[in-house]
Amino acid sequence: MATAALPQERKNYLNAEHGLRSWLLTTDHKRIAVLYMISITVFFFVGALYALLIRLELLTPAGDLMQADSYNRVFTAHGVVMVFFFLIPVVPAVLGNFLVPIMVGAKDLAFPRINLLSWYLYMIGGLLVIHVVLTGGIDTGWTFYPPFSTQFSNSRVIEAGLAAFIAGFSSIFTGLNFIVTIHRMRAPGLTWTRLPLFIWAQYATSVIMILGTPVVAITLVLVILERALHLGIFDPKLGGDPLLFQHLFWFYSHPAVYIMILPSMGVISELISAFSRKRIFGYKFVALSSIAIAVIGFLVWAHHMFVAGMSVYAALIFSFLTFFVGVPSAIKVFNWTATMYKGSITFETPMLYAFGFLGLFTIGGLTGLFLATLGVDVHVTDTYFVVAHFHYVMVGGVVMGYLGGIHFWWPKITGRMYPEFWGKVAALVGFIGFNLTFFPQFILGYLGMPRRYYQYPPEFQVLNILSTAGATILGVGYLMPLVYLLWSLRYGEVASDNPWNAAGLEWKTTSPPPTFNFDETPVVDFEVYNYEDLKEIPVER
Amino acid sequence: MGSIPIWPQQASNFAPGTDALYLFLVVVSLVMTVLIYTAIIVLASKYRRKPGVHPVQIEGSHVLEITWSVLPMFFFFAFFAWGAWIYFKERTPPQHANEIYVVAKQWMWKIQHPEGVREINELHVPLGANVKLIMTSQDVIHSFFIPAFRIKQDVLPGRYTIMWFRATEPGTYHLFCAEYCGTLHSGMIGSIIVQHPAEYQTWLNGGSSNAPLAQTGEKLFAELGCVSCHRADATGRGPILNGVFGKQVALEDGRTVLADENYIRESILDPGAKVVVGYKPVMPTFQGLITEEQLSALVAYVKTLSPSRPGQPAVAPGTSAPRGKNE
Amino acid sequence: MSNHDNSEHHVISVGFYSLIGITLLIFTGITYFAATVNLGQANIVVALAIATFKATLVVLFFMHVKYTSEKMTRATIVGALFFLMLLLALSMADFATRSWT
Amino acid sequence: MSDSPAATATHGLELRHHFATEGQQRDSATLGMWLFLVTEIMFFGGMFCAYLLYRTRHFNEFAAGSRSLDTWLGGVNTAVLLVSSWTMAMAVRSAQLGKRKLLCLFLVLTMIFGATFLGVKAVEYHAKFVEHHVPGPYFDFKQEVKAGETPLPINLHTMQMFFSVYFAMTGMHALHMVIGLGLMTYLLIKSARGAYSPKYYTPVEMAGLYWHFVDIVWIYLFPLLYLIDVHK
Repeated sequence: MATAALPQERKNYLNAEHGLRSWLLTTDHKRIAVLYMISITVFFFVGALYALLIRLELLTPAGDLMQADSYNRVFTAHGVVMVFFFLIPVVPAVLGNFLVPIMVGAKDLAFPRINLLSWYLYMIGGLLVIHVVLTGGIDTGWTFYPPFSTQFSNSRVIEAGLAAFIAGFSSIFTGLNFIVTIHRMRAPGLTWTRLPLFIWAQYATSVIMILGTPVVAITLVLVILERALHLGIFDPKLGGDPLLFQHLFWFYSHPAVYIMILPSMGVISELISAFSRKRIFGYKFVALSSIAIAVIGFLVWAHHMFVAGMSVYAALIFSFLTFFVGVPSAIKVFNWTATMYKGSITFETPMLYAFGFLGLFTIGGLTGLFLATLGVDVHVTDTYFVVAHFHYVMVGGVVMGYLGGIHFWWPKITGRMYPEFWGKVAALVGFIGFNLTFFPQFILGYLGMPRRYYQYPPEFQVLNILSTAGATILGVGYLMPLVYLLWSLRYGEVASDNPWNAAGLEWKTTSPPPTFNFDETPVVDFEVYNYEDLKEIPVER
Repeated sequence: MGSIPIWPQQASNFAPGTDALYLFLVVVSLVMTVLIYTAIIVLASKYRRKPGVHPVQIEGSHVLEITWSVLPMFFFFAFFAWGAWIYFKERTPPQHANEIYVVAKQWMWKIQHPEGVREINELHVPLGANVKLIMTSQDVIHSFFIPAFRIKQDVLPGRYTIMWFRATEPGTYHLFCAEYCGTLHSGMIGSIIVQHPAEYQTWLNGGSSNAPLAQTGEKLFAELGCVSCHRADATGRGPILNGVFGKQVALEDGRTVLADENYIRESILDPGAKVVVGYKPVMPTFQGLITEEQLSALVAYVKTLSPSRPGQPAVAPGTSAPRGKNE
Repeated sequence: MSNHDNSEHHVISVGFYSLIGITLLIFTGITYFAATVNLGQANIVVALAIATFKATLVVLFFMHVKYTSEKMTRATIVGALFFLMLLLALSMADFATRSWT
Repeated sequence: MSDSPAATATHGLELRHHFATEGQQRDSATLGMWLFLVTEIMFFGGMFCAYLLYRTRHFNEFAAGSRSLDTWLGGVNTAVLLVSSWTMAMAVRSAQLGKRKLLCLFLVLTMIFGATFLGVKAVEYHAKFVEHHVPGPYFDFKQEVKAGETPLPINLHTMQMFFSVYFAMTGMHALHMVIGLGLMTYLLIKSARGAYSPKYYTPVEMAGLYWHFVDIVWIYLFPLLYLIDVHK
């Protein structure tokens, strides 16, 4: 490996400028990505703290740790923070921000100042939510269903709604920036079929952000207007239909789960390709399946409402359409698996996370079929079965993908390697802890334990204890990377420009990259994932 | 504490079917999971990096892509069709059923039997009889969930939602509110008590001395002055209500609607919304003037005016005499 | 890929802009008079048709879409309308078919 | 950046560092603006969805509510807004041709018309407040019935739904107008200082797109809110 002195002399985005001001006023997409990484990590651990409180309360059937009202505020805080301030932005805003311009060979995103604005909006929304949580909290659940949220809740719905609204605009601007960048700023020679699958995934995600987020934004505005000014759009007493809220809300919030999972799927494509040293099997199908998920994702929202009092005909339509979204997801899993065939596979930490993703997403996806099936959904909806299902997709899928990506691109982002041994241990601990936490919840759900209960009949206790025990292990699995990644910033091995000997434009620039990403605008005269052109053994620099 | 439970009790006509479909899904998912996990483990160990062995670049395979896109679809269609079939049955109450009115409020379930007995957070039902619940909420959205019956239906303010079941096992089962409804959401629980018909009858007789629901409705119908316009002959200013329930009604604006529970409800609360053809919109609204319980009674009464339609309790033989036009 | 120099500056004449403006005003009048005629259910259809015609004029000429060689702009508009229709149609699929049994 | 030496020489500040050419920059801005308008379409789309549902469900109340609105003021406002769209289009044209004074003039005119619209809107809102047509505890509504007409069968509770929809939709629209006026002010200051030229007038063009979009929303709102049932 190179001597530690070398990157110090090289100008890169981290040492180009110094001081807090140079960070808070930066328009460099890489610095903004780092800002996001820090703030999102904080929000993740805030959300995780609430998860811990939930699991502690559920250790016993009685409501002994908290009052009912406190518990309701705790799970709402967990949901709001995790959904709006962690899951939705995490991969696009951190990895996407850092990598999209580099992967398309651009100097920056199309609108760098809007990108910075996105981060500020995210922070304003986030701080507002923290403020709400610290000064009374909100008890509606992250779904804000009226008429509870509009007329009955005595908590701070308006501020929380406003916070989600502001965070929504952060997300809209990120999506807008990505689409324009991918369309307009690709390097010469970089055709659509030469784009990494991560870019395809980010593109599909951005489409959803653009189309879906404004709908939930106006829905939250209407809730706020009803609460503050008596404009009773959802008020049954005025002839309003509370189900209208649910339709508008899920029109965004179902596709929003694809906002969360698609970017992670993009990460997994990169990881599996890099550590199998192979072009992704069925590149075009994987790329188009991202777009298909984005489009079909908008046709299925009302499967959240099969018992909500919806029309039977509409339930039929939505159940039928929901199955179609399973197809592109299945295509991805099969193609990733097939990529390993005749590969040359190694098992570094990012690859372990990719395996974890495959394992957990498979279960998460398959249990989604249960919820699409009308007869079964009636029984399991609003129970812990649903909770388990979406945690398998959201936590098992999104977080595994994010952590895999963070480890993979850590040398590029920071110029340092993470400690491989601890990385592998953490990946393993996380996987085991995760399954122990959430698998029992499938059984709990089928037994009939409803969501959002802080006390429950005693026969559910054993499974709840298992779940809480698992959550402890899972917590360790998440704390470990925090510790050793911070450690590596100072003591980690200095990374070469391409430590994985991986394909992709991001590995052709220095680690960390210079402010404008490339010293010379790259000309792309090679196919994507061109592992046949790369030498087998990493070249020492 | 004890052994880990993995299967809920089966106590309704819907439970076996739902469980069978669930098992089918579990088996298919298990097979898929095992296949994918095996493939990953086998491929990962077989093609782990070895000196001198180079990866083979493969573009993909259209045959494989189409196979693994289309093959799952057959399973998906099977899940869909089977699930839809169960859902249809759940959403189609039988003609003959014990009709029980449920009013939910933060945080209790108020139940009115047609015989006049009222319960809170408890629902007694006879074994083997069809029971239809006509449910509404006074405040926020709740959800009536009986895990042992495998059924659940949200209960909404401002309208009725319907669910039905036939209990198949005597016993006491959990009733949960499954839609988050505020502070004591997890306290909004109760019991479904399934009794043998004879026992049930004894329980009914030992219940309160309230008049049957439809009778209460009839009294209200007179007290509120409904009867002065809605007469049994064509002399009234309002439409004749006899024989209306369950029929298609032609409206002033050319539409027709089915006269179901929600239509009667709406006609009382918002009479101008769907005016029957040939009548003037002169009826005042009763929104805010009567309670949900009174509304239930009125609806129950109007239903008894359509005797050809079996809206009366038709519980298992020997449990209850047919009521209705016995006044 | 980066040389998208296809946004030529197309300058529309004052006369043509004014023509469009006057057409829009005239059709506002037509909207009103169409509404005063009893067409039953067709009133709303006529009103929306006129509004859509006016909106199309604004998009094509005031917003220069007619003169742009940029395919993405048109794709974007069509895409947005498609998803808007999806929102309206699929939610109405519920509201319009509530009665059952 | 050396692709367009002329640009760097005369308008170096306008070409931001990360774009290769001015064309790329302009195209990016245009695409970005249209994507933003997509979000605006979906934003208003949520309210149109509510409108569609409640109009079909509570047609009588919507008809009665619509008649209580001042069609004359609504029509005038439509005209005012259309004229402001024309002045905005002319402002963009002036920018294209590099006529700075005309640009400023048309921006001022657009602002005047925009402000007129908001003024008329305020008059209408005021009337609604006075008549207790604002949803809430003080809501009241009496139908105006001309001789020989039968009043519509309306429900006073449901009546508030029309006004809820009316205030939500027109309020959001008015908010967009206010933001538009802010943009115009910014453009006016910049163009008075000569910031725009035939080579670089993207901000004017983008603000124009926004302004026209807000106009289009009103083109739909006018018949949908004011002209529901005027023929009876």
